[in-house]
Amino acid sequence: MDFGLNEQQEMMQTMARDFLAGEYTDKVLKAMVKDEKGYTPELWKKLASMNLTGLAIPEAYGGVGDFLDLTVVLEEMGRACFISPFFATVVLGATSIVEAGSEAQKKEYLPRIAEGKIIVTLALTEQSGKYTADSIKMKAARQGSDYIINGAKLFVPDAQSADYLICVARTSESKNSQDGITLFIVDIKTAGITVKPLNTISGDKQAEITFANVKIAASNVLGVVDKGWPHVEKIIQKAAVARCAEMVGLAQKALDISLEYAKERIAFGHPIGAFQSIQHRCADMLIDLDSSRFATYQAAWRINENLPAAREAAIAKAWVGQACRRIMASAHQVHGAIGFTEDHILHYYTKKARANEFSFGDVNYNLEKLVV
Amino acid sequence: MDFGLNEQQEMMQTMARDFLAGEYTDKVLKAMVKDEKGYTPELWKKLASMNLTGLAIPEAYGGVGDFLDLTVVLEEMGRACFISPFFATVVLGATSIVEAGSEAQKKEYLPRIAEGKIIVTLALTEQSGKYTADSIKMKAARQGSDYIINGAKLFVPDAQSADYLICVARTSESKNSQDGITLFIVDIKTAGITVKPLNTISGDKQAEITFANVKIAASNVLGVVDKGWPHVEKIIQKAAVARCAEMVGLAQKALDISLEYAKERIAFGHPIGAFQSIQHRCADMLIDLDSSRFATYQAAWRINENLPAAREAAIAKAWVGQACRRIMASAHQVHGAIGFTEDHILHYYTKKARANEFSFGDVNYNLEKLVV
Amino acid sequence: MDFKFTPEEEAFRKEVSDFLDKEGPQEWQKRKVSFFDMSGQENWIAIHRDMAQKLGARGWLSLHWPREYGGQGLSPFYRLILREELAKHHCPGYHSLSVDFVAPAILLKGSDALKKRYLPGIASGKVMWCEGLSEPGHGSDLASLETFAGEEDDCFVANGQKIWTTYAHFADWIFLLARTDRQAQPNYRGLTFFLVDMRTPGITVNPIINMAGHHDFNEVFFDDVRIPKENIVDGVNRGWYVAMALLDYERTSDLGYAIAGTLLNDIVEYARELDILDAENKRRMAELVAECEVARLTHYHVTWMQSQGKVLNYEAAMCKLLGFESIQHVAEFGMQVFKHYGLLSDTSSLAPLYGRISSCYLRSFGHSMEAGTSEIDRDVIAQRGLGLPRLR
Amino acid sequence: MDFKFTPEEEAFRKEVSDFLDKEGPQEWQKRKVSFFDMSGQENWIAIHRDMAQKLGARGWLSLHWPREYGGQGLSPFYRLILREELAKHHCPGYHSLSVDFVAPAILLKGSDALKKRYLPGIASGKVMWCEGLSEPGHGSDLASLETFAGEEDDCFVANGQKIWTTYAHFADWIFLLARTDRQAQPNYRGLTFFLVDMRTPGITVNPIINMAGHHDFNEVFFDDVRIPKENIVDGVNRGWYVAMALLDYERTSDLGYAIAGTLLNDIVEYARELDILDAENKRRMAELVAECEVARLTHYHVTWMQSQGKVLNYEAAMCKLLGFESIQHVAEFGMQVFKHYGLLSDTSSLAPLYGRISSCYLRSFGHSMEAGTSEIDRDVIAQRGLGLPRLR
Repeated sequence: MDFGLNEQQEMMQTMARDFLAGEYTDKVLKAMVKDEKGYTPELWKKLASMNLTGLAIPEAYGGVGDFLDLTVVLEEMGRACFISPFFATVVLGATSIVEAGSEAQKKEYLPRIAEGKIIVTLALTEQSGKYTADSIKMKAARQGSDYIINGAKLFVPDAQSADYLICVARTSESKNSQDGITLFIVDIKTAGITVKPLNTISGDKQAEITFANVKIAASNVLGVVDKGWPHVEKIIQKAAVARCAEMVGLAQKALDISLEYAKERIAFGHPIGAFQSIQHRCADMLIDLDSSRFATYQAAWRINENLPAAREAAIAKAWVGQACRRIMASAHQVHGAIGFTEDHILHYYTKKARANEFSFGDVNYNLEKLVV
Repeated sequence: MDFGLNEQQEMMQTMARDFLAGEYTDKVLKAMVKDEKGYTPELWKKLASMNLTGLAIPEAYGGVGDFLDLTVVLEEMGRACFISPFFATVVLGATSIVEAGSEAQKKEYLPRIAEGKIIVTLALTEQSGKYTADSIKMKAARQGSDYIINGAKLFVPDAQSADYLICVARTSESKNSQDGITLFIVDIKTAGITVKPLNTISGDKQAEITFANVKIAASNVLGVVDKGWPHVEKIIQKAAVARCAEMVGLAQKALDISLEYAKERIAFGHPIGAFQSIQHRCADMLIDLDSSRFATYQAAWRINENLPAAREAAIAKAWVGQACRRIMASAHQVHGAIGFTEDHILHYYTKKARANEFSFGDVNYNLEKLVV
Repeated sequence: MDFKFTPEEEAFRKEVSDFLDKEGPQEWQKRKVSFFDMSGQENWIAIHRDMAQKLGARGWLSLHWPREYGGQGLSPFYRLILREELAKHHCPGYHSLSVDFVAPAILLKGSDALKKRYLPGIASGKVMWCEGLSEPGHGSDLASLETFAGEEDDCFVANGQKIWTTYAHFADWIFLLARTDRQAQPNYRGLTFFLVDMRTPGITVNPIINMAGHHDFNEVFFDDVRIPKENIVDGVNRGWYVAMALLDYERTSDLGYAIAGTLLNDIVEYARELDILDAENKRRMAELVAECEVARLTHYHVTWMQSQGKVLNYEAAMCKLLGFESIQHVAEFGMQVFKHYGLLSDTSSLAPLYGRISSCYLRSFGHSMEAGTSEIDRDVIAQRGLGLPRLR
Repeated sequence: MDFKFTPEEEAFRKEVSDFLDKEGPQEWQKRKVSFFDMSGQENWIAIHRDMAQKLGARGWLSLHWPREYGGQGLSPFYRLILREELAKHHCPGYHSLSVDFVAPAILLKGSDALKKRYLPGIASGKVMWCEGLSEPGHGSDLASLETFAGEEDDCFVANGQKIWTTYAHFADWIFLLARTDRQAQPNYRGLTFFLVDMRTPGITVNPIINMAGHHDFNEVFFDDVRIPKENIVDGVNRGWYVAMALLDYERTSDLGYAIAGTLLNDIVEYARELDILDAENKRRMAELVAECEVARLTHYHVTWMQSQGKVLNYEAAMCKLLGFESIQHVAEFGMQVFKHYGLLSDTSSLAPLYGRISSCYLRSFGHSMEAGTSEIDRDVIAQRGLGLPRLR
């Protein structure tokens, strides 16, 4: 049993933290929330230069580190409330290709992701907004050596800036909704694809994507036709735990600034942090934070070790979702009116945490997995 | 809109309060919890002499007052954690006869209840412990001018001391489980009836009753054969609200003694009631208490006015159940270790409140009624 | 005991409901605008002012004032019925800062001259007020505020800054609490309430945007603002007593349960249309139905106390807590029901209920701070209501 | 990062499990007795003592002590594994008052003579201790305690009263905290720890029955009880520092999550057999699975810190809160699942799981008071862990 970070993890943590502290100031955060694409090519280049865009990609394809390194970096990104296509590209895009891609596909895409040359995302959810196989309605019909894709995807992260989509579509109908699902890698500039940005409260970039007779070569199938769902489940699991890591970082920052405020804000002649109601709130925040971190690390560790992680990932996502919700509510209560203003940074954290809570399975979805 | 008590209600309240304060000391309570029957004939006589056993029975049958008078008296009984067959007799027994009985039956039984001469209870729940029509499995088969009853009733309140049972049995099978249910009034000394006391943590007297070929004259049917369920529903509704009234009293006392303790117990040089965590706990107890009382009074008032009260009764039972659970937990937290001992009276209240929470529909049962 | 309205009250409810069906902003009814969220609507100030004057014209902003000051001498349940119907009809126009704060202050503590001069404007809905209380660094601990008004000839001259001043950007007048004696001990004995025209030279208003992206709050700066002495309410250094007398009015002004109940109905209705309520949602819905109901009863209880002339103790704080928490819980429920859709901002065409889900949710974070934090409310209940001792 | 046990640890777990399958009290396994509820069983003290000696004989009560005092120098995870298996096997014998409180005290602060004299008895499971800390009126505020031990020749003579003394009715020795200097300022500087034979003349024990009807607690009276000076731990007036050093041992001694998890499994297994779990029960069950898991991880984290020789700060308090609250929540869940049946006392033949539902539920009320109230735990986390200032 070891709850500590190793040297590499500590190095990645420090590097990410320092980089974000320097480059991703509150001012940049506020700008990125309003920005159409939510990132700048300059920043992306810097991320790549530090190899962050290659995280958890096998070395053979130009990557560095493993899923635990990625986890600690995502935690730091949470602490900075980092809005960018990093999650879409490195967690969703690269994971999909690593999971399902052929050797040729890995060679084609992964090095370019690691080098920061392309942005990739996952087009999974549709109208229901759910992460179940039966909610995949998008049709991909075989036509010669191509597939013709029709349908719409909703809540696709960072499609605004993506070069490629990993698209989850139905290639055949079957009683078992988990059969007949296929993954495609799709150039977003392919004719027939329309990307319509959605406005979210969190400043997360999301889009609605419609496919009208989009022709995709069969060579763009990732993995085996009709057998894509197990890959999707694996991607959802990793993405869920990655979201947890971000949430731990978001919550850590919320606690940090709450403590800072509680120590400096005076009421009735005392710092408000001296009042027991504030103290017990903060104590509960720390309990929720530590326990969230442990649950996240455990799930991430199991994923990293290629051990079965369904139970641990579900526990993490369910617990962190609820704990983070409590932490954010308490952070607002400690801050009082000032934390309620647009000027203060707290609400960016609250909103991002809320978006993460729903992303890749909400609390109920994960609790249901625990009913055995 | 009027939240006040009228003169009669105030009088009943004062009378019940004074009587219980004088007669039902902590010592008596402790004895009654351990007592086999949970009451003394002397006390019962005194109750009758104050007309309390006639509460909410129509004047024509020797009763006094209405359901609201009964409500305020039950609240006082809760405050005293009054263990007795009062609820069984006056709320369950008398209500059943008033609801479903013929003129002759009313004349036969109600005056005797009012005069304190008989103890009556309701034999409703069976093995499932539920308050639904489909859980009534006990069979009553017509045989000439009699019915032959077979089966078992569980958790029957105060059967240990009862003279008569209102027995809910199935007289015919039907697709709709609400059809085919009939109420009988049964002398508990009838051959074939066995009463086996159950030990409860709350000191509530309950029993398991088995009926082995018990022969009951058809003249003992209350109401119309096969059509008893609507009466039972009405009885459950009144009993649920009556349980709420008791819970309000239990909670009031729990708050009262918590405040007393918080003001007098010193820690770190201050009464513990000066600490904000204790203060906020007590504030929440008061919120739960007041809101519980309002919800109970509203439901009781609607019942008293013969207005539809299903929604209001369900809200009261669901809310008071949860609120009372919070209040009791807080009362224990305020009291610390002393409230955890058998010697202290607090646990009697906690246990009785818990028994009431489950009695005549628990929180889930009532919340489900509110899903429309 | 009686849990029904009188026939007259029911008739009044019907009158209000019919009137609002006809005269309320139709677009707002369609969009199911919520009271605390109305500032997100286009032209909302004009619509609010217009509706206020319609209500005023019918005498509905002064229902329970004494007749001698233009009121109708009705029980406070009439005000409650009006506000329940306004909530149900998604209707603005009840400027509670004027009607439930400044008006009672003037009625209770103002001179006859002040009553005659200022009450008609409020009753008509034409003159809108804001209240200048909190300052930077002085929120829960209001008595320590620093804005100073010094006596000069026939005036007091105010200098300082207020914050969280709701609706100051369009209010006509401000009800200003300022320090007039810096030596007074305890400090709350040196405060005075002034009625100040917002057009007075020296007043500057800066917007504060809230986390829902809406503009309710402001900073208000006072730079040598001259206030005639006749605009003092209840005498110099009597401000704290006025504030304390009014706090319970403020706590019971907004009907949290009614706003929550309306939002809950809207959420459930739309979710049923989409058939997306799962078992957990349904159970939570039932809990919220119960919660809104007890919040409603608690408000009725306070209103009954007011109608009987009983002095409130802790009841207003309790009433506010339950009401405002019920909004927070319902708003959270909306997020749980609509999930990804609920995260779309009110500018998105896919956002459910025209964006009410996200904007009510975001707005609801403010509910445990406004009109006193929830902590202060619980302190009040414990100390004033239950007689628990202060630590200090 | 590593979330698995070593092969050696796994082997130890298997050894323990096999041993307990064979040697644990069979009747208790059938009745699914819970650690905090064992005093409700017939002859439980004899069974507990017997099992303690079996554990002691295998060296399992001194797993992580230094080798020089008879320990095995193993990581604290061995102790944790042992207790997890004890919980899973419904097995008594781990007298934590001796093993996790008195033994560490003597190991950390005792003289060599005390170590040699008292540790073997604890390691063997033959000598059982109780701890004399709380007094009437001095619980959370322990430093104000009044039992006084005055110096007389070669002895200290103790007079006073302890309360809530768990298992004093059969303990062989008591670890007594008494005042030795009434003038000391602050008051905690006048306290001393004594090792006292319970057979010493002048000690009287009175039972306190808890609300579950069981006998765990006692009052202990000291009437001119003579204690030899060599039985002082860490010097006169050093008692508070010993207590503070040990409090975290006590907070992490009992594995709340393991007791909760076992109870949860028992409840779910039996409820499934009866097919009575409804949708709401199932959801709550899932929440409790998650809660027990994070409580487990938090305990593992503290154990890891201890294994690394890291100094605990707030972590033990957090660990205790999560663990004990998880028992309370699971016990409450048991009541919700079994309802009327859960209300039957453990003497009723119809009571589910031989009465474990009601008795664990009633016992669970104590969990937010023992080893410090939850309020104190949260104070500690806030002040020591987060550096928030004290009000006083």
